[in-house]
Amino acid sequence: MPRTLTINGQEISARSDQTILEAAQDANIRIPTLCHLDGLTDVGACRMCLVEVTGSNKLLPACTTRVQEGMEVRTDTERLRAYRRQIIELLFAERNHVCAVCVANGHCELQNAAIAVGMDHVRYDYIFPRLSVDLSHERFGMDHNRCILCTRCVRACDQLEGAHTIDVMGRGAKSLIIRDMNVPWGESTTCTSCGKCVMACPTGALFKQGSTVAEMVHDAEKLAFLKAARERKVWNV
Amino acid sequence: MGKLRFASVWLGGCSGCHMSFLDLDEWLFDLAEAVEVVYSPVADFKTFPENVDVTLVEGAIANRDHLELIHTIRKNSRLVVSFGDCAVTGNVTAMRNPLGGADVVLDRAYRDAQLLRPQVPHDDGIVPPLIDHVVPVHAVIPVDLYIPGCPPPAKRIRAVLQAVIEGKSPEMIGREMLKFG
Amino acid sequence: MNLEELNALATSERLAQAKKRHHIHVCVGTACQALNSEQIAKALQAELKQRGQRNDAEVKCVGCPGLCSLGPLVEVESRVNGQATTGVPEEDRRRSVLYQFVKPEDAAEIIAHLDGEPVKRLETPLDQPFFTRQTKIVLENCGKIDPERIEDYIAAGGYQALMKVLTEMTPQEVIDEITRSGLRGRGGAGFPTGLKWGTVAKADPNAYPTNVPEGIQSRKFVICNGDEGDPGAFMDRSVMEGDPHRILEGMAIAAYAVGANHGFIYVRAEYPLAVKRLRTAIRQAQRAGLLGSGIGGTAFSFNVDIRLGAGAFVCGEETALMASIEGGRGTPRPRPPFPAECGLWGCPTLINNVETLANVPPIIMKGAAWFAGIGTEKSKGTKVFALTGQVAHTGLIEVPMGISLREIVFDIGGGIPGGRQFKAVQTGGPSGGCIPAQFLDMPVDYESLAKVGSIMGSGGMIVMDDSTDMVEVARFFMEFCMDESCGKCIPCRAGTVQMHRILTKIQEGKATQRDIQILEELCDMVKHTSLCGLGQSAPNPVISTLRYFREEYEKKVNGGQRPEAGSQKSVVSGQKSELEVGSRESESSKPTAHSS
Amino acid sequence: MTSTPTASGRPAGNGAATATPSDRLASDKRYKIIEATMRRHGYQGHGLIEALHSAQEAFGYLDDFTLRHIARTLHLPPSKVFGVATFYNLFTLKPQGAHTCVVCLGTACYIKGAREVLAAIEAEYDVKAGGTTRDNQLSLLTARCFGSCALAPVLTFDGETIGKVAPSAIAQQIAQRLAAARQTQ
Repeated sequence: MPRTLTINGQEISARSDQTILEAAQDANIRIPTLCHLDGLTDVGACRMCLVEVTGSNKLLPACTTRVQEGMEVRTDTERLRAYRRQIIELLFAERNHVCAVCVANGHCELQNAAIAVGMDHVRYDYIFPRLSVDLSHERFGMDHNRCILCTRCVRACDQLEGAHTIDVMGRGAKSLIIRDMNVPWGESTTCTSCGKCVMACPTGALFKQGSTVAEMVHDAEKLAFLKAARERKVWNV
Repeated sequence: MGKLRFASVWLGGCSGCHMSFLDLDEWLFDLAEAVEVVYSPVADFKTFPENVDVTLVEGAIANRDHLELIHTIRKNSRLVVSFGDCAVTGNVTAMRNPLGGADVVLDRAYRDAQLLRPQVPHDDGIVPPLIDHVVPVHAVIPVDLYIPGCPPPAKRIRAVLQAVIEGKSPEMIGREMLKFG
Repeated sequence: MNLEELNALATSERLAQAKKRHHIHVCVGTACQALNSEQIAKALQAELKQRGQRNDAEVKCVGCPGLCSLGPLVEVESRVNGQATTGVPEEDRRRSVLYQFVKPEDAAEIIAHLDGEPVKRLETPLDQPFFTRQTKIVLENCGKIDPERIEDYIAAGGYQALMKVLTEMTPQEVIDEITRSGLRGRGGAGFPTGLKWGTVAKADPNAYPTNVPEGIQSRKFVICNGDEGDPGAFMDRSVMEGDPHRILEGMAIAAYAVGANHGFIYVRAEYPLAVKRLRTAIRQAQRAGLLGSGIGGTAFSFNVDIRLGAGAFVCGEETALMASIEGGRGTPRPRPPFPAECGLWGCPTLINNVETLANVPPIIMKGAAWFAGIGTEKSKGTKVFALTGQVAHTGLIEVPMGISLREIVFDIGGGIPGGRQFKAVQTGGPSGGCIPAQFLDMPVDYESLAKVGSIMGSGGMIVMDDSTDMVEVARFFMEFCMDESCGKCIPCRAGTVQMHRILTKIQEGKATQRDIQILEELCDMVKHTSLCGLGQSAPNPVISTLRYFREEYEKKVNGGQRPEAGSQKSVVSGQKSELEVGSRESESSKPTAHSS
Repeated sequence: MTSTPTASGRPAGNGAATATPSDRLASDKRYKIIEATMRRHGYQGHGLIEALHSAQEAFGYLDDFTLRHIARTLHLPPSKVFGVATFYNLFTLKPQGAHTCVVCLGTACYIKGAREVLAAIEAEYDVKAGGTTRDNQLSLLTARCFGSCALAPVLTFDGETIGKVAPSAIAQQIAQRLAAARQTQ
């Protein structure tokens, strides 16, 4: 059954099983996201897609909230913009995101998000944690300095490849993406080297070996394609 | 209206931002019409002057000399501009921070990596003492404007300076003006 | 066991107890047990044996009677004139004496004085406000019954409520009764319990995809949240240790009402005694046919499992707790869907806190009207608090809702020791706030506490005197939240780190007014954008101390003196001290050159 | 890894390098305890945390071999088992010292000086919270709240609760217990 709702005053219709994010995408209304990736389940973790909904005293994540009849959604208020900028600044301060020497420079969702929220500097203290770069895999590398813990790689590995090689260890700011029992990537006995995690990564945290600055272009759309091809037999050739 | 008193300084950075500044090419002549350069690494001045209208600061705060100078700059400048990623974020200059402090860095650079005569230069005044953690300029003093980029493209520098000369605040919006790296 | 058998057991147990002239209750709650109270019980028993008085006196290990600061506690309840015959003696012919700071070597003296005057040097009055100002519903059995004997619980009227709902009431009638009572969740937010039960009862178990493990025959679940994680709170621990069957009975009634056949008690592993007693209680209840299949001779089946936490505060959050029961990392997920519709393994799930469930049997037995007659208009019944900190009497108290903070701190708690002044009381743990002296006469209920920027929380109440550094209190709680953040959402994971950093800078005298502004902006953002309750409430201690004790922040920011007590020296990072040196030097020395 | 004595003095989970995994599972009776826990949960994934509790209790810590064994038996990916084992504070992947001291840092203890108590122990034994002394005698840990607030500040030494401790006296209280333990050995 279709639902009618408004997003930023614009009246749109959506299927009842759609999320606010999906409905907005269909109507060409852009809601910023980081942990969302077409083809993977949503976890509502990055909080970039929080929207205001009339009648709710809480901000709701567009990626996991279903549309409702008569819903009034606002995606781009001053308050939301301020929160989003703070979230992006927190990410830049949390680990060592050095765009100038990053493989993903110019092709990075975090960098793009910083531009979108108008970040000209970071108000918080940079934490400068000491983090490692894992180059033990013959084809891929992982740079924890650039990781924003969106878990897109974890979900891609589990949901699309089915290997569940990747998970998160520790908690809080000490969380870390791991393979198997925190072994070097090249020593993982479950990794199929399929590269889906690399495709899923929004930043320069996962990359192809041999990529130098600004050379790593992710291929996230492939994952959405893969899911559509498997489940709905859709090949957009 | 008199000319703006203009300064630029080079702290913990690679001078790439100044190179990009020089990429302004013929617009530099227009700039010269509007400003008087009172201090800059590309000109020969010994001390940072007083009553400066606008100062571009390239580089992060990485040693004691930077620390001293940046306070003087703030005291003597109406407008302080963090010029390029090192000034704005610490950037490459700050990549030594996770190592854990000045001594570790000096060891890495002068002792561990050297085969012949591994030693930290110790003569007075040869190397200003490093501070343990490199920080962006705004961590030490209030900053009025930020020009990201490594280096900031000449067009971006021009847009900012143009606005400053005209007494407006520059519109720091969009990829052209804000992209880091 | 059916109702007749239950009644028969209750009667015979009461008769057996009536044969004893003296009941000696030794507290074996965690605090008293830590002070060797089990040795005291053994010494008393040995002493009885030696004197051949075994037949008219018994030593019973009981749960916490509340006044932990005077422990180990021993209470002697004696029949003064009555005969050791049949029948339950009248109350007014009983005498109770409470002994404080008891040691095993005091056993002989206590036993020797059973029939005569009490041992004066050990006695502490039972008519002091600490006891007389309390109203005990949840804790009525704590300190009275042996938590390891189901017979004791049954003799005190236990499992009667369960029998009543199973034989006389429909599930809807049970829900209506709970709704009418006005009971609200005691875990923190105060959500109306009846409404929650009703939602789970109505929820369709097939609405969401489910994956219930093999061997568990239930499509709805009841979870008792015993993951009492607030530092300074031990209400639920005391109930689980002191009256475990009460929780099982409450869970079974809830399960009957919502249509669940399986329940879990999620307990902190830090509470080994509670776990042990709950395990014993489950075993006993199963053997007695009060858990399992065909309870009380009816068709109703209900099983209970215990699941241990493993040291993660966030697991007190409902969705994180369920993730933990499922065997995973305790990370929360966005709501909706709410656990009532899509909870454990995708099934409709009722999650109630220990104290909430412990209120259920008395409401069923005495009626919703009785319960609703206690407390205030919107907050019914009583609340158990763990009263700790700079207060004379620390321990466990149960008071009617609406009592004033002043009565709690100064009457029941006996005021501030050491001649110091009251400064604030902290409620709600890391999610709560500090309430200053100006609100001492405020009634304690959900709405009033929220109005002054704190929350009821689970019941930790920490009294602070004028030596307490409030910025340090805020920093302490922020450190807690930072360490306990699961790391899933960015505002909580990275925001708590930055807030903690600023608070530390303030404590080190290295912060500016601008830092306070950034701190306040962060508080606002983290509160409104975090995924779960941990992050959403993490800024509360900062917000409330900024609201009532802002001058303490300002003083430190402006280079003023720090209060002498409570403040801690933190590790000074090289970075900051360098900057400070630099900024001082720059004023006096002239820059000579720039470097490259 | 080498064999390290646990609190009980028995050899830790890491057997001789030559032993095969099945040898080790068969020869070390403690795996039977873990096995029983897993069986009780039908060898299903939701028994993971309970299994980790059993393993931690049996061995004093969780080593790689045991984690892999649990992952295999419960049909779980190793990364998930490792993720869970490192999420919860009570699980540890490192062998603990012969004795364990846990200082409560709950609010009531905190405002009654638990920090100073902790600092005193850290200074006396040259060990940081979360670490073990160089001689492997003492592991120093912190806890969020024992719920024994009336005894604040409070700590436990090998499970024994010590309440109302003073920073000035605690080092000696621990030294006495360590000495007593040495004598009984």
